[in-house]
Amino acid sequence: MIFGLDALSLVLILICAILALYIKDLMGSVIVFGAYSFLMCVVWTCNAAVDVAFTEAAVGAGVGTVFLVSTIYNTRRVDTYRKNRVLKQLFMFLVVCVVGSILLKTITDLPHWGDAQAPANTHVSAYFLENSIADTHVPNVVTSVLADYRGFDTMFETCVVFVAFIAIFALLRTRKIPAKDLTPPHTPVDSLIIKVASHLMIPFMQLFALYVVAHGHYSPGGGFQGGVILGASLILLAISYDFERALEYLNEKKIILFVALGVLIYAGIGVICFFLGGNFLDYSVLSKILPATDTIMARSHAMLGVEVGVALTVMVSMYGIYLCLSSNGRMDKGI
Amino acid sequence: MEFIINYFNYIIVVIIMMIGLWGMLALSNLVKKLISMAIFQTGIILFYISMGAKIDSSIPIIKQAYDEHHHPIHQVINNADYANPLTQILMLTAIVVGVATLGLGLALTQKVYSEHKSLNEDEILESLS
Amino acid sequence: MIGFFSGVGIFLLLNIILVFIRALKGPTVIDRLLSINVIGTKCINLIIIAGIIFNRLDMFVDIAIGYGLLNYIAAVATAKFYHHNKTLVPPSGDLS
Amino acid sequence: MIEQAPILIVVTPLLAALFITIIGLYRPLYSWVLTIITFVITSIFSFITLKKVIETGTIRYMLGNWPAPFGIEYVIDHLNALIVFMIAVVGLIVAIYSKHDVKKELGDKIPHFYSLFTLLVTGLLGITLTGDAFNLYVLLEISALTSYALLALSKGRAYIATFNYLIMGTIGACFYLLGVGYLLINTGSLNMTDIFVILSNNPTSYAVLVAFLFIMIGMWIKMALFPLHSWLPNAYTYAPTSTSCLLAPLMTKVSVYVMLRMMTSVFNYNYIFNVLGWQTIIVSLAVIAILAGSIFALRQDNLKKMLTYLIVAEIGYMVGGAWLGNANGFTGASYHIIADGFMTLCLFLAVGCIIYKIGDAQISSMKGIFTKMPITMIGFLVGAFSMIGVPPTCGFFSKWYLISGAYEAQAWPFMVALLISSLVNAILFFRIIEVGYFQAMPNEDPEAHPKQQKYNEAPISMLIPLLTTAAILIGIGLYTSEIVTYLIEPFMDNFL
Amino acid sequence: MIILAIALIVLGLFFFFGTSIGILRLPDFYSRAHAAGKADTLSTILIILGCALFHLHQAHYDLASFHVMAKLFVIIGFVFIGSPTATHAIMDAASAAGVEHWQKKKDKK
Repeated sequence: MIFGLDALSLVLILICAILALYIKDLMGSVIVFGAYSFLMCVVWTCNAAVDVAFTEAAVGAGVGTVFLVSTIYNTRRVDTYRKNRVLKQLFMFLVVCVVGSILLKTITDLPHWGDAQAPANTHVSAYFLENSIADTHVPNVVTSVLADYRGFDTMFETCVVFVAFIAIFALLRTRKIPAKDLTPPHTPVDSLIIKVASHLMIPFMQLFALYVVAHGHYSPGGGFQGGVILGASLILLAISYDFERALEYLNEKKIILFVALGVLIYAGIGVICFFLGGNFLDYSVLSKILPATDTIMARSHAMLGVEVGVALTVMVSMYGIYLCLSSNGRMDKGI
Repeated sequence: MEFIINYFNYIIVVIIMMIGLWGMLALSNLVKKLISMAIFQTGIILFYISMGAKIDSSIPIIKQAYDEHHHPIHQVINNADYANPLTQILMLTAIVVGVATLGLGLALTQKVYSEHKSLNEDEILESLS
Repeated sequence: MIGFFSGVGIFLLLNIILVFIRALKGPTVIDRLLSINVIGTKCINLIIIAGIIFNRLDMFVDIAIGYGLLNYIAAVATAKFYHHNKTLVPPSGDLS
Repeated sequence: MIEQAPILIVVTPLLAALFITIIGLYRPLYSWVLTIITFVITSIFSFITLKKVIETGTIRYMLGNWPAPFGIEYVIDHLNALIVFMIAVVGLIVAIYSKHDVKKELGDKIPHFYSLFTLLVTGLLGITLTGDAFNLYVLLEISALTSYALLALSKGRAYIATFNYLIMGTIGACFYLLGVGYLLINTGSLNMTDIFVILSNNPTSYAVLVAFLFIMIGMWIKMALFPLHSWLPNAYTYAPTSTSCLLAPLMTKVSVYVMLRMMTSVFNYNYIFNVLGWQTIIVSLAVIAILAGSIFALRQDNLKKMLTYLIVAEIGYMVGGAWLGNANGFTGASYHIIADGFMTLCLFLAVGCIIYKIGDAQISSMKGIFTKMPITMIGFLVGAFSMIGVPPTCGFFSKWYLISGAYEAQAWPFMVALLISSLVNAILFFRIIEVGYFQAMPNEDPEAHPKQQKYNEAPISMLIPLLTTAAILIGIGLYTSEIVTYLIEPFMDNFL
Repeated sequence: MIILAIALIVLGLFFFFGTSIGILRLPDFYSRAHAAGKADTLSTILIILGCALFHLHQAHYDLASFHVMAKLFVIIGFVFIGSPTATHAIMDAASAAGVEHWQKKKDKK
């Protein structure tokens, strides 16, 4: 809701977007794209979307950039191909202009930015704000809607992460040792400073991530954000030391096991609900088996369980995706 | 000026989305296509978040007041005081979907590279035909 | 007081634009990386200032912590890339 | 448990996918059995639901017990109960079929394949059942991500084809999401029924039009309507056989269903056909799609690629039928979803058998195939006759409804396109019959090469699904009037 | 207290202004890294400190505000470790990659 900050960062974001697509060196574009995510995060905070900002910070600033860098590491930094399809680009520019003008023409039909009386802000979302505390005892409305009112969406969101990991693993994982020319030049780097700094930071990171998962009812954060930070701590371990050190903690078999287990926790809580006589994901019936909880607190507790499931899946799959992408599926050494 | 303040975010949304869409369709480098895809998705996320913003509102975490015995006081919550939580939840899901798609796209890019030794779509199609 | 902090935020963003000019100009990729790293650090400040403006600093601190942690990872990963690929100028092609 | 049947349709395969992943770590070969068990259970549940819908009418299932606009709800009406049953049965058939093929093509990735396979079907089932516009997007992305992975598990050109599909698919999904955003900003709700009520009371604005336009374009990209079809043929041609058998009948048809769903239960008839009045444009698009699909199919000499272009043509049938704006056209389109699903399945299964034995799908290498693989070719012929529209098979009836709808709406180009397309299909399939039946195979050394052996039929686990599908095709044709009276007409009464 | 907070923030802004000018104007990569590594970290820490003091004042020194302050100190710690390390990693990479030092004479080659 801070218009000045919002507007200035948006202008910077536009420049970033154009620059990221203009630079020919892919590393350059990835780095600029990282800045794009940083500034996007500021925009989300200016629009009062704290959970989104947290996720963007975790995904865009941390994990997304690392994924992109690992892919470039395993492929190539620039195109050697010089022919430019100007005609194709012009045609696409026309298509885009048509779509854009349709959208621009609609703008005046939309309610003003920040209008509290717009339909989107009064109908369903007002119910969530006004009843979240009474229904679930959770002050962070985002968490309560995420894990309870629209919990079914979140289950499939977790499932999307699961699918992404399984898909990448099935695509890339190979036990063949590639021919010499395929491996990028490897020089073992032992930077003591990075190692020590990472060594100092990783425990705090994991502790903080657990706090984010557990405290998601009262502050921004929750399963997904905590999971990404946990995964990022493992990724940091793999970057600053090497893969063997990281795989000591979580090897390949455990990765697959935990990825499935996380979704299973989520879906399992839902299934327990209908064995107790409620609908799927109707947490209130869990009060029958949880000691000393009424139906409202049962919802609150079940949300925590669900968040743990989400965090487990997200942590392991981010880590697993990094391992696969960075080593091109060989899982021996990466960046 | 009034118009720009009222609709500034939406104008930027359209521009960002169109940059992303153009990149996805017209650029021939696979990694750049994926970056444009991410930009396109951020445009949509910005659209949703802008529609949920309210002037003079706080973040959608309700400030619970307590009495001196630390019991929560029942309070009437005014809808206009807090930002819209619904759009934020939808976009959390969209960000997750976006990063999942990005990861899968990158994996495919690596596979394409090991198959064709190139990241340029035009070059690959030329070598195939 | 909110006016003061908005001013601080806008001043920070204007300075970020100055830093960003360096990212625009290059000349090498690693210059861009350096300036983007600075922008990342400054975004922590921006988030905290947004927290003060919203008067809910207790909620925004978590984001800032997470941001600081993850910003570091991205920088280290990118720097490691150059350790392995010991070239700033890619094997063939220009930089701009 | 009966009350929970609607949700169990989706939850069973989801849980099964997780268990397959875990058990696959230790016993990779069990995953096939588990998949089959899963789909048997899913089919039973969807059959129970179908029966219940016929008895009691539309079922609404509230997830998490939250009332409709606040929580997510599942809406099961007559048509989608039928489509869900079709998806479950197709899943079961392909699961049985895939055993040998997966072992041959994928090696040690079997558990991942089956896990993704089950999740893909989960996504499609969810898309069909859900009554929430955003939930549909999430499920759309699940099915899309799994299908990218399944398509790319092959080798060679599949990667770049899948990459194109990924880009186009993401554009489609994002357009859909944008459309939902415009709906949200206008109505403040995500529940389809709720949006329907709000929109039918409100004067329509330009923003609603844009919402409709973007949802439609998104779905057209996903279903590969003609000018937006370029991703489909390559992606399906170079995919592993089992994947293309699963995706070809389901993905595009489910997108068509989403289009029907959006037309019927989010926007209303009056808005689409009287306020907008785009039917002429879109029916002509459909005509172009049918003609272009047929012409491109004629040019192919790879059987699988030819079939993929036929899919593009068939999409034109359904889009055109739905946009004719009358009862017959709409019945034809809905009925054709079912019919075309099984028709495509039948043909792809047959082609899969041929590829399994011969190694490729070039029409020229099919000389003497009728003597070599007679049972496969019987299945193939039933599918082909259905595609052409020969009476006892279901293809005839759907075409009949579509043509009478076109007559009613006086859309002569559409009618002509349907007839031309039938003719082209006849030419295409008789060309294969000609090559396979009348051109004798090179009969030099019978034992020299597997391509030249005399009698060489595919394994029994591939033939049974094929013959079952062929029987289903005839069965649907014979029970057309029952399906239309009990399932499609009650659905249409709400719409028209 | 509030004057101290504002003074710290303004000092931080001053250093950041120095950083951005330095990054923009200094002649070669290593000197720019010097600006980015030191002044940037200092300005970040100063601004965070100022914000922490301001928040203490604003919340009337209650328990929760000390909790927030502790968290802000954690951020300071992370920035203090992380930012110089990142700069070090970048500079190390640059020197490994062979970025040349700047010399005063223009005609060094």
